[in-house]
Amino acid sequence: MIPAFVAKMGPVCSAPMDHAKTGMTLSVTVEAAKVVQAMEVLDAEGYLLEDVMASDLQDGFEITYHLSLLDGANRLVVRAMIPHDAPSLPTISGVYPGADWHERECFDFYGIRFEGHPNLHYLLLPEDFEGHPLVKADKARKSLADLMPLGYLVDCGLAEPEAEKPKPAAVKAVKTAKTEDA
Amino acid sequence: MSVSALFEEACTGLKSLFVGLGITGKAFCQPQVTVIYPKQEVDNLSTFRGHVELVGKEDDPSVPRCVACGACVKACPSDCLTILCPVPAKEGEQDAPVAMGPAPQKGSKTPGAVIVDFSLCSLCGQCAKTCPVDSLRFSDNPYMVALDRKEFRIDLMARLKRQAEEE
Amino acid sequence: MSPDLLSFDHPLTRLVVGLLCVFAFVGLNGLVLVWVERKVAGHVQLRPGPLHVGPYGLLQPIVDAVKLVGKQLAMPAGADKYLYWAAPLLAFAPVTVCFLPLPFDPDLAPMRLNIGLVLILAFSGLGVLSLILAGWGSNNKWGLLGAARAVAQSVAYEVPLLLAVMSVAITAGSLDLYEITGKQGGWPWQWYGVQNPLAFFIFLVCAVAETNRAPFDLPEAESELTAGFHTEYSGMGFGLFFLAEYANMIVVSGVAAALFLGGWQGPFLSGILWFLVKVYAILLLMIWMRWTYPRVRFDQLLNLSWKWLTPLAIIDLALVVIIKGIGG
Amino acid sequence: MQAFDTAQLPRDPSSVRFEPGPTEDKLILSMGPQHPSTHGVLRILLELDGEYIVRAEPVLGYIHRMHEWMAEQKTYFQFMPNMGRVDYLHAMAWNWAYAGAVERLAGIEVPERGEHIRVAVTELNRISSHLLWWGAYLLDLGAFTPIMYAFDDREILLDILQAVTGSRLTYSYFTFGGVYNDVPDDFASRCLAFTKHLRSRLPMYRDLVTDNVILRGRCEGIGEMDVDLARRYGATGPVLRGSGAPVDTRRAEPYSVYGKFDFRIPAYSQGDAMARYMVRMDELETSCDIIDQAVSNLPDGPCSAKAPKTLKPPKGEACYAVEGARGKILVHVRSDGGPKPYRVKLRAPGFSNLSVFCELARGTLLADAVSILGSLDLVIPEIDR
Repeated sequence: MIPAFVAKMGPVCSAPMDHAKTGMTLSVTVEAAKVVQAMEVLDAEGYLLEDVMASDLQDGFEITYHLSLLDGANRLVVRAMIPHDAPSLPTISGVYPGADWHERECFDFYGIRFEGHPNLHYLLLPEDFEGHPLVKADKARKSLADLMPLGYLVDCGLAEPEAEKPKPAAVKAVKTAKTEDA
Repeated sequence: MSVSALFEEACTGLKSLFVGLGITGKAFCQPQVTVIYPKQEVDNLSTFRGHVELVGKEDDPSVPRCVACGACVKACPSDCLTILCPVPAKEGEQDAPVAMGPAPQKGSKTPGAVIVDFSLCSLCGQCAKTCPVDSLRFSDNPYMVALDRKEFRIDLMARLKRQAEEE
Repeated sequence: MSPDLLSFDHPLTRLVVGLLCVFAFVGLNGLVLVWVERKVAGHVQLRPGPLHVGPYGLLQPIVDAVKLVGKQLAMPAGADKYLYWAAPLLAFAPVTVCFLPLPFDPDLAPMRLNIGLVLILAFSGLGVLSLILAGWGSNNKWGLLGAARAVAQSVAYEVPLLLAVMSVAITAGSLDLYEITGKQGGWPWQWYGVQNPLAFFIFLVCAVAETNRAPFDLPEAESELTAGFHTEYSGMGFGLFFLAEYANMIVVSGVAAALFLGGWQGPFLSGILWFLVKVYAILLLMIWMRWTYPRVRFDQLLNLSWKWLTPLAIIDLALVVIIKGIGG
Repeated sequence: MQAFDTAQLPRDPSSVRFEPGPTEDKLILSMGPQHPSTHGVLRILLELDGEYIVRAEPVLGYIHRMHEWMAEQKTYFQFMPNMGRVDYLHAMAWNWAYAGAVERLAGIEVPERGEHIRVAVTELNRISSHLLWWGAYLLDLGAFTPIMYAFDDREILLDILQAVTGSRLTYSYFTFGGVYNDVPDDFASRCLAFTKHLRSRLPMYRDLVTDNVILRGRCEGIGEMDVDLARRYGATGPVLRGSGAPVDTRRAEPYSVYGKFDFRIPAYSQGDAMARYMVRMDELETSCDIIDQAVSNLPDGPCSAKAPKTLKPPKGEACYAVEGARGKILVHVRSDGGPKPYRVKLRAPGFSNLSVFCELARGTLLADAVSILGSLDLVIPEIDR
């Protein structure tokens, strides 16, 4: 089900997804510091980088990399979560040069800093623009548990299979446990 | 590359140039396809979709089917529709002049005014799609010319009355 | 004023009258050509072309000219004032001189010069100077690139052009256009263009390149250099470049008609009518080509000249010399 | 030449960043945002050595409209008309990508007839996009006439689309669950007549342009890119297929009813501008084939499934990839269960395709850069979004 190379990516968790329902086949969550390693594995496997997407959640900014092989329905997403107060993670533009602009776009919209990026300036916004338009107000932010279906949360160890609605406290506990592991 | 191959390539190249001249030359002699506007008109105007307009009732085409529910106003992505209804009078203010307020208003089932601001409209048709009584449709009026953007605020009730009179 | 000057035979009088006539001729033909170009372009593209001003849009060029004259003359900041304004004048002035030795008719050659051909080639070479000045003087990077292209193109294409012309001059044994025309007959097989088609072909290609017409309009290639050397010109500044381009076209077509198509001579009748018919046939060909082909790239343009046209022209010249040597 | 104090000019932040390189005698040229061959407001900063390009850097954002922000402010239905404005040349594909993503989220099934109509109008729209590209590319290369012939054919097609959708360019024809309205009765016959007409015109296109020696000189060997480069830059669509990989979303992850149809995916291995050109010309025929199959047995039934008037998809996320005229369009929608999307990400193929340009343009002539830029088939509103 989950291909062997995923283990090499250093995943925090990986969840298979239903292509017919979500358009994705596999979701791999990695630690922010290890995205370059994960991308090197995927580059060697021949994946094409489709785009880099960020979303603003309660838990932090979630960076989602969409990748797919050239042929077949095999979209793989790599996720990494970074905190709001220190929004930075290493750039993958060394592995995928096409990520350069996508990362600049994330910087435009969310103010996420990609360490080591060769040219991290506003790409789409004017140079003198202040703020980052897609950053949500605290109230509007939703946690991962509010956004993802239960199946995914269970796969990722963010919720108990029985629990109808995971308690926010439980999510927190899992999260801290995660960082301790690192 | 041998000299003969070079010349062969040059010859095919030259030939392609002459073929090209032939095609444009042929086009030169063909009739033109331009429709010279004020003198001629294109023939597919009937399928044109312009701004939305009201649909009249079957028994009285000058009265819109609209029930002033305000669903279209809510559905519109660009806030270009305005529906005004008489505001129900408050207790003790029965004699005051009737104020108009945005639909829906309690107790009023007919609109006082339906205005579309065509300068904002993107012709997506969400309003017509959500209308519970099918009171909105696209008009087929391609000639929208005005010197002032205010003229694109179209009073649809007046338009419906005019259309009913013309028929 | 000496009485000599008033007589029509005095060279100076002939020059002045000739120049006046040439100005009128260039102006009129320029207008007609603008109309023809637009109509041809229109019909090739399945549209009617100018239509509304005058019958068949005939007055359109005049309206355009009025518009151009009425426009403000703008000069970019940092441009060299003198060079900037000298350029359009310099583009137009030498072309008019080129008309002087052209034999329109046995009785109508503004100036008969025994080295008329040399005069035309010399003055048409001046035209490129104006492009350089325009490009350099307007302090614009696009203009500069256009100017640089214009120089290289002009140098490259003058060589095969001269060689092609020389082969005709050697055949005729003269540099006088009047005489060269006279040596040809009225029927096509008596024309040098038919007797020596290679030289005619080379001349035509070089003529298109020398007048900066598509597909060789590199100095003004608008999809690359916006408008090349005349990017910054407005109003009549642009208008003069425009007129000069058409005047240049008429000159090269006139020379081609005189050298290769027997000039004023034609079957059944001869005279200025035949000359104009031939000139316009060549002009139409140039217009037709413009609306058919994409633009070549700059290095390909130079390759064509140095690798194809120049060697071919040398071979052609050698053949002409040999045949001439054998024959007479 | 008079000395001119450039310090007086207003500072341009983009070119301030674009510092002159280490070597001297280089010219920094700002191509655009108003330039005949950038097709809209794209600006490219070039460092030139003579006419050779040392470096190129596109400057984007001149028509950035923040569609992704707008998506978060509007309901699912209300965002639909925006999609036609993202890429105005292939509006149907963008309509489809968004509608598809939301349908996946909400679990809405599209009836068979709706799918067939979607396929037909999207392919018609693809042809119109390719025809416009063809004309505009030749305009870039200095040929003025082909665009008129292309528009002559495109006009017939736009009439068909107008009869169906009511508009000629920025369609918002798709709804969640199908299409906005059913097609007129003569739709199938008009489509078949059009494909027949277009096939009869293609030889003329080939003779006038494709075989032309000047065009071949301008395109062959220009901007060569291999599959690996395309993959690492995320280039898709005709650009990737021009590098030799016969990859098409319609075949790779078949959406809708594309799996039912029989069509060829053109691919050329040279990887140059000519290969990309040939791919698009062949795709005209591919699209004709698909249209023929889609309309010749148009199923009966409703054209649209009943979707709730206020759509509230369950929480979750869904991607939907569609093969647009320029490449793979990917729309990723996240829902929190409310009436408005929590996050919508639009993946524009032109964005990735243009980012290869810096790599391809290096060391070429200015005229080649124009040729490469045209061969990437850019639509700037899509790149800027």
